[in-house]
Amino acid sequence: MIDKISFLLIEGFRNLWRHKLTASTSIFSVFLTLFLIGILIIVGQNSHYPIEYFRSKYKIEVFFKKDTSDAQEKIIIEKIREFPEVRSVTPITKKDAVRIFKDQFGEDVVKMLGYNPLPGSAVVNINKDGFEQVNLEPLIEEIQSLNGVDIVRYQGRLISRLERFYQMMINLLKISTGVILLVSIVVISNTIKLTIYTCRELIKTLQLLGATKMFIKVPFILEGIFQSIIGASLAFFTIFGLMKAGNHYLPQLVTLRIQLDLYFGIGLLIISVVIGFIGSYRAVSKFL
Amino acid sequence: MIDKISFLLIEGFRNLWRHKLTASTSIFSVFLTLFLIGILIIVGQNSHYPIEYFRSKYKIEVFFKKDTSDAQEKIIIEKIREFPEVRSVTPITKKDAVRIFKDQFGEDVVKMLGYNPLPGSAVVNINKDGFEQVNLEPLIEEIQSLNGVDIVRYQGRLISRLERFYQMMINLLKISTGVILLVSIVVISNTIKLTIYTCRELIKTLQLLGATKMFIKVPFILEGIFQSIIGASLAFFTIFGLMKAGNHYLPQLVTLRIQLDLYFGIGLLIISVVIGFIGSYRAVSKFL
Amino acid sequence: MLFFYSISIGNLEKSQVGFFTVIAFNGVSYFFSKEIGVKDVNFEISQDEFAFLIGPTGSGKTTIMRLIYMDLMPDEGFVTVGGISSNKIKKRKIPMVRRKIGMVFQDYHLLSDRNIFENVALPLHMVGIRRDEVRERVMNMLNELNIEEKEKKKPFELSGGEQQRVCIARALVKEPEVILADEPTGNLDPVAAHDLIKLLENVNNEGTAVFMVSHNYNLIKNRGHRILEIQMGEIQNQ
Amino acid sequence: MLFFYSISIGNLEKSQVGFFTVIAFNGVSYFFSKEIGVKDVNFEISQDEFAFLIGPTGSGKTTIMRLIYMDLMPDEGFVTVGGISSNKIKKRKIPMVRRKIGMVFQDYHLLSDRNIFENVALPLHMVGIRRDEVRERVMNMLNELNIEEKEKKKPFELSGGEQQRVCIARALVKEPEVILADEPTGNLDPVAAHDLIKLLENVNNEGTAVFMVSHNYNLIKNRGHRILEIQMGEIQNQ
Ligand SMILES: Nc1ncnc2c1ncn2[C@@H]1O[C@H](COP(=O)(O)OP(=O)(O)OP(=O)(O)O)[C@@H](O)[C@H]1O
Ligand SMILES: Nc1ncnc2c1ncn2[C@@H]1O[C@H](COP(=O)(O)OP(=O)(O)OP(=O)(O)O)[C@@H](O)[C@H]1O
Ligand SMILES: [Mg+2]
Ligand SMILES: [Mg+2]
Repeated sequence: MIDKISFLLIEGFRNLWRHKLTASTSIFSVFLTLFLIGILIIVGQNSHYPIEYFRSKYKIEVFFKKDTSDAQEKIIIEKIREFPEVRSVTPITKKDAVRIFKDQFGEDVVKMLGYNPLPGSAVVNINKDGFEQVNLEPLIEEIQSLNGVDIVRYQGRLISRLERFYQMMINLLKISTGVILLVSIVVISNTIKLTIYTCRELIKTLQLLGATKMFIKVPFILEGIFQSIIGASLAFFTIFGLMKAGNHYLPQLVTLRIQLDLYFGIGLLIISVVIGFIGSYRAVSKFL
Repeated sequence: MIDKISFLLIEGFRNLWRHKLTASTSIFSVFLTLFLIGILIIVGQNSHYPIEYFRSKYKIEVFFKKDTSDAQEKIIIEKIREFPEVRSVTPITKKDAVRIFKDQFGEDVVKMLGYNPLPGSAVVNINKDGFEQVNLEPLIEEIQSLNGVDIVRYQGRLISRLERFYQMMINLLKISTGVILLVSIVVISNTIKLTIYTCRELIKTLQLLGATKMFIKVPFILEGIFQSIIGASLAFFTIFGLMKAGNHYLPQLVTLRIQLDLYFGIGLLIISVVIGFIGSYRAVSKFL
Repeated sequence: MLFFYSISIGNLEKSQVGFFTVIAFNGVSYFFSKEIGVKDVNFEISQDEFAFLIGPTGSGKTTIMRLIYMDLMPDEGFVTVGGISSNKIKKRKIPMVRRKIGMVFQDYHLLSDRNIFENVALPLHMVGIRRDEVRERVMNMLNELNIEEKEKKKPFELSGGEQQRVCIARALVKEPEVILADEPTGNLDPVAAHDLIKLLENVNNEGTAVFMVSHNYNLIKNRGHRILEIQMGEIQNQ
Repeated sequence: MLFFYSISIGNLEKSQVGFFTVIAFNGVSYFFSKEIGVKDVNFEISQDEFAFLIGPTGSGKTTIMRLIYMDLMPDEGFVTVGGISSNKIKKRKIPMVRRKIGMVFQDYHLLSDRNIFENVALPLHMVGIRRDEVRERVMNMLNELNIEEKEKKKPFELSGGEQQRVCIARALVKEPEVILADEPTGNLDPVAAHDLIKLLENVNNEGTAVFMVSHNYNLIKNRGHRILEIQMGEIQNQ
C-alpha cells in the first residue's frame, strides 16, 4: 500500500515533467488568472481610501436657536459628540459668528445694529471609516430633534450620491472578482482537460493493463494540484514584487497603501489547490 | 490551385468538427475572455455618467466689487459665459442678495442700515462633459482677473480630488482592459496550442506524406479563426442580451445607459480574428 | 484455404469449466455492425494449454482477444475468464480480470511518455509491489527478451521488433494466469520469432496458459499445440 | 544466419546515377548514438527495379527507409532520391522529394481523425488534384486492396491487416516514382501477403521502382528479385 501511494505521488510529480509543454501552459493560465484575482483583491482592500477621504470632507452645520446661551450650546454639542457616526464637533459661538460675518462682508454687524443678530452654530465632522455605507438621514433627524437646535444644513444629496456611487463600485468589484474567479476555474479546468486529453491513449492503455480508476486518476489530480500551486506561487511573488514597487512610486496624494498579509498568500494557495483539484478531477473523470 | 484552396478551406471547417472537444474548449475560452473584455468596454463607455453628475454640482461663486452697477455686472457675466468650460451663469443681483440674507437671518439688512451693504454675485455652472479632466484653476484665475470681480469662491480641493479620483478610475479601467486583453490572447493561444498539440502525430504524418508547411498550417489557422469568431459571436450576443435586460432593470437613479453599436460588434470581431490568427499561427508554428 | 487447418488436442469436458478452464466462450456473439464481428463462438482453453488462433485478416481474431480481456462485452452468450463471467461482472471489477491476463497487443499500446523500464514495470506498480523487487523482475524480463540495453529509451526510439518485445515483456513480467498474444511475431525476424515461441513454451510449461494469434503458419505448425481457426467471425472445425 | 542470403541481380554502373537510378546511397552513415544506426551504406536502386531489404530486428532497415524519405539526414555520405541529393537539398524542398515516394510505414501513420477515404485521398489533395478525379482514383485503389467497404470507417475501426492495406493504398494512389514499403505484410495473412506482392509486381512492371522491407523470407524468395541484407547497420555482400 505504502509502495503504491509513494508510486502514485512520484508519478504525479513526474507527470509535470513528462507533460512539460501542457503543464507549463496550465501553470501559465493559473498564474495569469490568480494574478488578476490577486490584483482585484488588493484593489478591493484599498478601495476604502478614496471614500474615507471624501467622508472626511462631509460637514454638517447645526444652527442653534437665537435664545440658546453659550452654556446650553455646549451641552447640546456634547450630546452630538456622543453619536457613533460623529468624529468631532467644532463649536462656533455667537461671537465667532460675528467675526466670520465681518470677514465675509466687511461690516461689524454688532456695531451697526447694537446687538448680535447671528445665532451660534457648530460644524459636525463625520467618522471616515467603520461604515460600509454612511447614511446621514437618521443622524440629521436626531440632531434636528434636540432641544435648542434651529436648523441643520448639510450637503445632503451630494453625500448620498457619493455613498451610492462608492457602493456601486464596491459591488462591481465584488462581482468582477467573482466572475473572474469563475472564469479562472473554467479556463484552468479546460486547460487541464486538454492536458489530459493529450493523454487519452495513455489512459486507455492503463485501463487495458488493469489499472483501477483511482490508480489512473490520482497522478493526474496530483499533477493538476501541483500545477496550480506553482502557478499560484508565481502569482503571489509577482504581486508581492509589484506591491513593493508600487508602494515606492505611488503618488503620495492618493494615499493608497497596500495591505498584503499571510492570509492573502494562504488564500491564494487554497484557491489554487481547489481550482487544481476541481479542474483535474473534472477533466480526468471525462475520460474514465 | 482552386481545388487546393477549396480543400484547405473545407479542411479548416471540418477540423472544427473533428476536434469537437478541444475546439469547444477554445471557443469557450474565447467566449469568456471576450465577454469580460466586452463588459469592461461597456463599463468604460459609461464611466462618464457619474463624473458628469458630479460636475453638474460644481459651483463657482463670483462676488462683484461693491461699486459695480447691475449693468456692469451683466457685462461681466456675459464675458464669463463665453469661457468654454462654463455651462451657464446665474446672476444674483444686489437685491437678490438682500432677499437671501433675509431668508437666512430673518433681518432686513437694508431697513436696518438704511443702505444695501451686500455685493452682487453670480453662480457659475460648469460644463459636465467634453472634458477628460476639468481643471478649474486657470478658469478661476481668468475670472478673478476680470475688471469688477472682487472674490471668486469654489469648492476647490474637493473638485480637484474628485477629478483626480475619476482619472484614476479611468486609468485603472484602461489598464485592466489592456491586461485582460493580453491575458486573453495568451490564454487563447495556449488553448489553441494545446488543441494543436493533440494533433502533433497528425502533423508529423502530414509532413511524412510530403505536405508543405502551408498545406499543414492553413487548416489549423482557419480552425483557430473560426473558433475565435464563434466565441466572439457568442460573447456579442450574450452581452447584447444582458444589456437589453440591464436597461430594463437598472435603477434609474444611477442614470446608467449602455451604448452598444455596430462598432462594438465589429471591434469584437476584429479582436477575435486577430486573436485566433495569432494564437493558432504561434501554436502551429511550434510544431513545424 | 490451404494454409489453415486446425488440430484439436484438447479433450476437456464441460464440467471442468471454472476449475481447469481459464478461458471459456459460451455461444458468444459480438457485432460491430450487422455482419461484422464474431458469431456464436464456443471454445475453452484450460489452465495449462498452449493454443493458437489463426485466420485471415479481418476475420475477428483481435475481437476474440478483446472479448477475453473484456474491452468488449458480448452481445450474446458470455465469456468466462479465471472463473469470472462477463455477464455477472461489475464494471469496476474489470481491472481485476485484466490483472490475471498478460496481454500483447497487436498495436503494442506502449506509453510514449515513459521509458522502457517504466513501461514494463507498470503492471507491477499497479498491484503495489516493492520498488527493489520491481527492478529485479523487470530487468530479468528485459534480459530474457534481449532488450536490456534499451531500458532507458523511449518507445519511439526503438525499432518495430524491439517495441514488440517490450510489449511481450510487459505481458510476461506480472506472471499472469494466462497470456494473450495478438500477432506477437509480426515485426520479428524468423530467429526472434522462434525464440519467442520457445520462451512462451517455457512459460507454458511452468503452468501458464498461452493463447496466441498468428498468421505465420510455418512458425506454429508441427509444435503439437492446439490450433483454432476463425473465418468470417466463426470458429471452424475445432 | 540461415534465413538471410542475398541475390544480386542489378548490374548497374556508377555512371547511371541520376538517370536510371532512383535511389542511391553513397557511403551513408547515420548514428542515433554511438554503435547504433547504419554505417557506410552503399547501394543503388534503378528506376524499374524490385528490391527487398532483409535483416534481423533492430538491424537498421527502418533507418534506411527514413534516410530515403529524408526524415533523417546522413551524418556521413549522401542519399540521392530521384536526382535530388540529401547534402544539397533545402529543408523546405523536402516535401517535393516525399511526393515522389509512396511510403508504407511500419507503424502505418494513419490519421485517426479522418476516415479511410480521406486518409487515402490526402496525398492527392496535396498536389491539388480535382475532387472527382480524387474520388475515382481512391475508390479504384481501395477496390484493388479489397477494403472498399471500409471507405467510411475510421482507422481504429479496422483490423490490423485492414489498416496495413489502407496504408498501402495511400502509398500507391499517388502513382509515385518509387514505392518504399516497411514490413507491409507483418499483419497480413499469407493469402493477402501473396496478393500484395503480386500487386507490387504489377506496379513495378508498369515502371515504378519498389523497395520493400520484409522478415518473411519464404514470401520473397524464388521471385527473381534482388535481396539486400543488412546486419547490425551494415549492408552485407550485396
Ligand atoms: N471498432 C470497430 N468498429 C467497427 N468495426 C470494427 C471495429 N474493430 C474491428 N472491426 C471490424 O471487425 C472485423 C474483425 O476485426 P478484427 O480486428 O477482429 O480482425 P483480425 O482477425 O484481428 O484481423 P487482423 O489479422 O487484420 O488483425 C473487421 O472486419 C474489422 O473491420
Ligand atoms: N529515434 C531513435 N533513437 C535512438 N535509437 C533508435 C531510434 N530509432 C531506432 N533506433 C535504434 O536503431 C537501431 C535500428 O533501428 P531500425 O528501426 O532501423 O531497425 P529495423 O531494422 O527497422 O528493425 P525492425 O525489423 O524491428 O523494425 C535499433 O537498435 C533501434 O533501437
Ligand atoms: Mg487483429
Ligand atoms: Mg523497422
